[in-house]
Amino acid sequence: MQTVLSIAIDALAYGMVLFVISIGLSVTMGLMRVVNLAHGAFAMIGGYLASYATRDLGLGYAPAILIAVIATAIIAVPIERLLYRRIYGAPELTQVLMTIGITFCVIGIANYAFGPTLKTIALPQTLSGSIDLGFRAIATHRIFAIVCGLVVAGGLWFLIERTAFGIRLRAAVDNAPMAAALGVRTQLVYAISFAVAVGLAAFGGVVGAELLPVEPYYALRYMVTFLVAVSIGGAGSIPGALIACLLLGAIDTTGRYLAPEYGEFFFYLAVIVIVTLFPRGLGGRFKS
Amino acid sequence: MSLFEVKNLRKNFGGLAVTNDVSLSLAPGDRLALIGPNGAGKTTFVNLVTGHLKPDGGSITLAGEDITGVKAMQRVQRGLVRSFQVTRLFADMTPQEHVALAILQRDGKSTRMFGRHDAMRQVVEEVGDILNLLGLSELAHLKVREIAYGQQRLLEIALAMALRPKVLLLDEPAAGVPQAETARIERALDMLPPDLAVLMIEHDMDLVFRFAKRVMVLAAGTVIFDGSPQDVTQDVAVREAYLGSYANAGSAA
Amino acid sequence: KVGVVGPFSGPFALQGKNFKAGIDAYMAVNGAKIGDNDVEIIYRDVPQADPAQSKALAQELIVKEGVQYLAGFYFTPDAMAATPILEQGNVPMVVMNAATSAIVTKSPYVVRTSFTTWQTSTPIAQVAKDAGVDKVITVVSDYGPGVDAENAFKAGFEKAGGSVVEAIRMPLSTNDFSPIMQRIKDSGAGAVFAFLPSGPTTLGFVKAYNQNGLKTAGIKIFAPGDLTQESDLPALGEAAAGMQTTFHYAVSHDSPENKAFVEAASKAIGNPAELSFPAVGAYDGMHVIYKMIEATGGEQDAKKAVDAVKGLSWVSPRGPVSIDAESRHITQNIYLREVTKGPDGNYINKEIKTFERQGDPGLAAVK
Amino acid sequence: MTVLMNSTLPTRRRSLGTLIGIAVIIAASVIGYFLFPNNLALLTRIVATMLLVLSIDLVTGYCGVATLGHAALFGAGAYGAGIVSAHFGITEPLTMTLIGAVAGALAGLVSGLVILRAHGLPQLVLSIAVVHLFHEVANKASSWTGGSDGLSGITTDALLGLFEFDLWGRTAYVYGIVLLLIVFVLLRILVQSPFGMLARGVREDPVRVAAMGASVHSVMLRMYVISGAVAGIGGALNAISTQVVGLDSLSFTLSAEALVMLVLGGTGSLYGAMVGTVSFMWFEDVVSAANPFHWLTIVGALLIVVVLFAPKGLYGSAAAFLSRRRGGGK
Amino acid sequence: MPAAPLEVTKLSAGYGPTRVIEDISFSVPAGERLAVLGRNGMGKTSLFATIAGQTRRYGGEIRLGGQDIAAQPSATRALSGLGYVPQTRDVFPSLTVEENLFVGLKSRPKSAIEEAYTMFPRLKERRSNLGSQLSGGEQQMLSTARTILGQPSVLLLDEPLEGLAPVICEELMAAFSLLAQSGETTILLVEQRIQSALEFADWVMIMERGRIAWTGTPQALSADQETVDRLLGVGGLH
Ligand SMILES: Nc1ncnc2c1ncn2[C@@H]1O[C@H](COP(=O)(O)OP(=O)(O)OP(=O)(O)O)[C@@H](O)[C@H]1O
Ligand SMILES: Nc1ncnc2c1ncn2[C@@H]1O[C@H](COP(=O)(O)OP(=O)(O)OP(=O)(O)O)[C@@H](O)[C@H]1O
Ligand SMILES: [Mg+2]
Ligand SMILES: [Mg+2]
Repeated sequence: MQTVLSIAIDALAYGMVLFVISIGLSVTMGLMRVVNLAHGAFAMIGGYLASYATRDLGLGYAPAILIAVIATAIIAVPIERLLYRRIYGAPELTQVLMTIGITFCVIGIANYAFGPTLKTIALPQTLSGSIDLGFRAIATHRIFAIVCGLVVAGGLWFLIERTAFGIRLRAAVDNAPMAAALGVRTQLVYAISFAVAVGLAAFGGVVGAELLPVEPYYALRYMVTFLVAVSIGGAGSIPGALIACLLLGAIDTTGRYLAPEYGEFFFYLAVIVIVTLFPRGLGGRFKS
Repeated sequence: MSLFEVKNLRKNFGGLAVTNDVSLSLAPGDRLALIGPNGAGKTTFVNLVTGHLKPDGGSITLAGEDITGVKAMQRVQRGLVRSFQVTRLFADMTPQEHVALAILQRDGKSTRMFGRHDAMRQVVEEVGDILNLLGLSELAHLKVREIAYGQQRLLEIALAMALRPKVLLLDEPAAGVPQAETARIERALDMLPPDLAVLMIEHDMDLVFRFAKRVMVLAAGTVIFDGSPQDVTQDVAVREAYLGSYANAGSAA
Repeated sequence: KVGVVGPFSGPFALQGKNFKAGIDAYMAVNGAKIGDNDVEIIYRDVPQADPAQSKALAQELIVKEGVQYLAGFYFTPDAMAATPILEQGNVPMVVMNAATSAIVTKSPYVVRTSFTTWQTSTPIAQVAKDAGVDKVITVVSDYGPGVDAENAFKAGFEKAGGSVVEAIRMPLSTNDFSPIMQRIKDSGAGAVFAFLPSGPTTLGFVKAYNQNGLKTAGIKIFAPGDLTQESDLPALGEAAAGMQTTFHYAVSHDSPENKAFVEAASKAIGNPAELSFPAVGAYDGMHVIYKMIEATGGEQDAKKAVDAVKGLSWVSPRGPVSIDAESRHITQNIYLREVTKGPDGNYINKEIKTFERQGDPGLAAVK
Repeated sequence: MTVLMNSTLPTRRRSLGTLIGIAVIIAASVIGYFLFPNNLALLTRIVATMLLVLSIDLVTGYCGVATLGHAALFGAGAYGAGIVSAHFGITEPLTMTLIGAVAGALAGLVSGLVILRAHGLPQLVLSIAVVHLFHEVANKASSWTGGSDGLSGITTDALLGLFEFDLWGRTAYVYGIVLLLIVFVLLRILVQSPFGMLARGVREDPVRVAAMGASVHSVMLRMYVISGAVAGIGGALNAISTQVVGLDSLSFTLSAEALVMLVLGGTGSLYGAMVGTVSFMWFEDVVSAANPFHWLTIVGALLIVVVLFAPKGLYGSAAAFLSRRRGGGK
Repeated sequence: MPAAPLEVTKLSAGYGPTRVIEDISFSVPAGERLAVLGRNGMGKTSLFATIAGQTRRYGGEIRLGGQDIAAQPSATRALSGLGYVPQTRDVFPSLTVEENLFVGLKSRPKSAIEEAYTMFPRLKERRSNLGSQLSGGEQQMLSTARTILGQPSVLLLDEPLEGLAPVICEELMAAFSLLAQSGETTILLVEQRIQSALEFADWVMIMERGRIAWTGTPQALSADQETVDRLLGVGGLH
């Protein structure tokens, strides 16, 4: 019983971290229809910035997060203008090529700038310890991640489903020329959404750093995980992504507990089953 | 005996009864026009019959056999062919390739892994004839994305014809084709083999009345009229549900 | 002419960098001339374990660049892949890292100056036993070296009279170790033996070990030195403090040879914090190659060269070592180290116990 | 009959195209042989990879199936050929190649059955899952595959009993080129056949294809099996020429790289696939030899530049440009 | 906004290398109605698309209420009062009917959506359907209503009656006439049903291979059977 409970806790925590890191990708992929393999790269940039802020500038955790998110979003603006704007609505594979290229470059630069070794982000006392739940201990930071996940999910859902901006964005994605013909400034809409998505990536990179430590190959290492999480959730659907991440978290964790040596099997078999059951993803938008 | 029989077909979309207990039967050579207000359920009816949608109830029989459970493509192979209301074509392929593909498919040669369609004489000739018939010959080698919408409509019909169906379902074949040029479509329809049964959905009443020997009116998923073109213009319900003042003009024509 | 194959780009670039540092260091110390032969190094890059590419490059090095010695090889499969062409090319191969015992058996022209997982994992079993633990659970990454480590420890520990209550193999891609820790707790073992390749996952593992309260529960962790590779220590920080690992080399090793080496190597690698064990493997590898060149006088004669170094023994930065005449693998001291704060405040592996002149028990196992 | 006239024209031009293609391949390989006589091993690897990329093009370029798991088919071929040689002593190269092709085709069938159950992004994920499963199986079955240490001990007889697979890899290279030529010709015939046209139709609009009475699924599945055979041949060639097979030949990384090569060259054309492979691997080789420590950045930059200035891929864009020139000329 | 005049001078445009609009000049006074006729593929849609800023323009001016908008991006033109209902409807498939209409509102208050519902009660019934789930005709209604909600001063209608039931057609044409007479919009209409077009329009313009082949009043055209046969095909009127 105890074991079951503690597995559940681990699952929840892992799933939430997964969610925080992947959700930004769900926005670019589902709403902007860009297969953005560089998502991990942006998350990594966020991580590095935060690490730099805490370790070298000696700043606190909260300001570090802020800096990471804002700075990464700012870095993304020119990239969007110069590169991404050229691949909106392009064939998926072209987008893959471009974004992989970007990823490679970022990796190379990170390698050059920060060296190949691991970088960590200093946690404040309040988060670094672990809480005793009576039957087991859990890292305080995990709790923090869970909260972040919930907040992000809520906020994003509201932005996309309930605000004028959200509707215009979805319209622009469905049919950019028509949206423009109705007076939607598509380029602006895109730029903002992209910045948001990248900001989320950076945020995820920082919050998730405890689990996925920052190093140059971060950008590629976890790409598959993000992809799987997003598309199982159904690209563009916030609730979908949330459910998917929790589900994957549960599968992964249980698998690793019950039969670690077959963890991979478990995971990918589950993925196949889920996708075949929900070919559009758990909460995928209707695409005509 | 009837070539094609639909009994008590039903379909709901979340509470909305789009097809409500619709029955109809076609004999070889029939020319039936299915008309009705927008959203009455005409296209849905076609989708159900062709197997693009799964009915909630009812049965469909073609040439004696029940095809209610049969896959869409197999229905086509058995001679039940449809055209699309909004053109569905291969944007990067030429009309010539389109028609050739249809013909090869019809003759069961479409999965041949050798030889080339444009080297098979009789295929090329038939393609040529069909495109001529619909006046698409000059466009034979343009990509579909580069030809105007109205011309794409004609291609839709060309494909349907190339498949040599037993029963042909045309969903608004003339939509987007200039009135002046519906003449060409009519000619195409006239050239269809006489023993072929045709069901046509159309909002262009001139075409309907020149084409149809029988008219069926669908409103809110229910058949409200089934009879001759002459009578339909006299039917009060149909008048205000659908025809409006056209009824007079129509009867005049 | 020496051809060096290693991961100079990609996720393992750091290890390749260490190869280069070790080689440069040796040549800086001993010059690039033996008698009247210049030593020239040609590097080839195999980013990830990719035997096909490794073989192709080795071939290219031999036939195109006309190298007389092959060296480097971080990954076992890459080394294995190159062995078949040694005979044909009449070229000796000096393995500077790849740590699976079997490699040396693949060709008589293979000499290894690094270590084997068996070699480094066996002594820790004794340590565990001495620490008063008799029930251990082993947790290893599910690939060649991991399995080696598991077997080595099991063999050693059971010989010492302990018992392995459970053996867990986890996928290399694991990044959340909480469930594993749960398993360890539930297994009721008094300690855990762990093997993970150095890199990002070690951090996650050690953190999970602390945060899930195993440390507080007093469950000790024993591992070969891969887990606390110097280049990871800054990141691991105090999370790893007090952890005991056995390995063939610690940068902090206290000897004049090592001082010289570290100084030269640090200069070569740029950032001293990145220096770790592959460098010393390469350093000694170069020593062997130099000896070979001396013996053959620059002639291309693999057999003569290899014979020349059989039984060769010298004092390496890691301590006294010798090439076992029969297995052509390096015999060396294995050290028990503990992670502690060094004089300059950085964490280091501090040697606290030495196991003299260890051979490779793994060979016996594969035979 | 006008139609007949102007439709035979492209026919001739296309069969001419095939001949040109063959000529170009032969010329290129001869040049390669004399330009890099000591680098044949690399060239052979390029040829093997080319086969993999071609096979991806069959499903991606011609059927519109997005896959990041095609290495599964390649690896199946490699291990197939390798295992029969290492464990069953079947060392006759042609036989090994054949077995590789069969193994690849089977793998193609299996992964096809899985991957074709979804579309778009989820499909991509299915393909990823498939390749990881293959990878895990190979890793677990180490007694057969050598696990992460790689499958060594593969031996091959002389080709046709005449040509030894030597250290210089001449035999392997020539053998590879011959295989490539055969595959190329067969594929040319395939993609121009009615089936090829049907496949293109499937890529453009499956619903329409179904409305013509053709089975979309079976078309794709057949294509997958064929592409499996091609990839398998590539894998076998790799196993034969290098005499080792590593888990990397079943890896996601290889799948992704191969896909990148395809897109780089341009999807939907055999030439694109080949051009992409050569340029990518050649570039990689040069740059990584020149500066192993920073080549990744450079490659990345290259990819970006290509997307910006040759969005249809190197070959695709060149072809488009030429045809536009011709169109303008008319 | 009140109706504005539209002047087009020496406009030419096309797709890539192929020119489909050749040096077209015409002008429509504020609040008047121009019908654009022509056979298939003669460039009607292309002309509208170019005015709306959706195709590549090679040269020429487009003046909306006096100021040249030819260089502006599509969105700016829309915001300065140009409304475009494309032939292909282009409803947003993954947005609900209500959301589709919302996009058309530009900056108007949400309550204005009711106008659309009074125009097409059918849409109100299906308000929460996704665009992709609408019937052909419903999509047509949605597309038209969506644009009209933006209160354009110049309205381009590309075959707005296609696929609509006769009754609806009549109502719709009536509604258009009303819009124009109320002086709120200038209307350009492409229509295949020549009769209804002629009844509706003040002016008629016939296109032939991307050029203007004939302009005049409906009456003049009705009188000139020869032109009709030549440019619109035999049996164009009956
Ligand atoms: N997938 C769906 N989900 C919900 N409602 C749907 C769906 N598809 C169609 N409908 C509704 O069913 C009704 C009938 O649609 P259908 O396309 O059959 O009408 P129709 O008779 O073809 O009209 P039109 O003449 O305009 O084409 C419409 O009101 C439409 O909104
Ligand atoms: N995307 C495109 N690319 C290339 N050429 C095109 C494209 N769209 C249209 N054309 C060409 O431009 C010409 C005009 O097309 P357009 O659609 O404007 O004619 P139209 O008068 O609207 O015809 P319809 O009455 O069928 O709508 C046609 O000959 C067509 O082939
Ligand atoms: Mg309809
Ligand atoms: Mg048009």
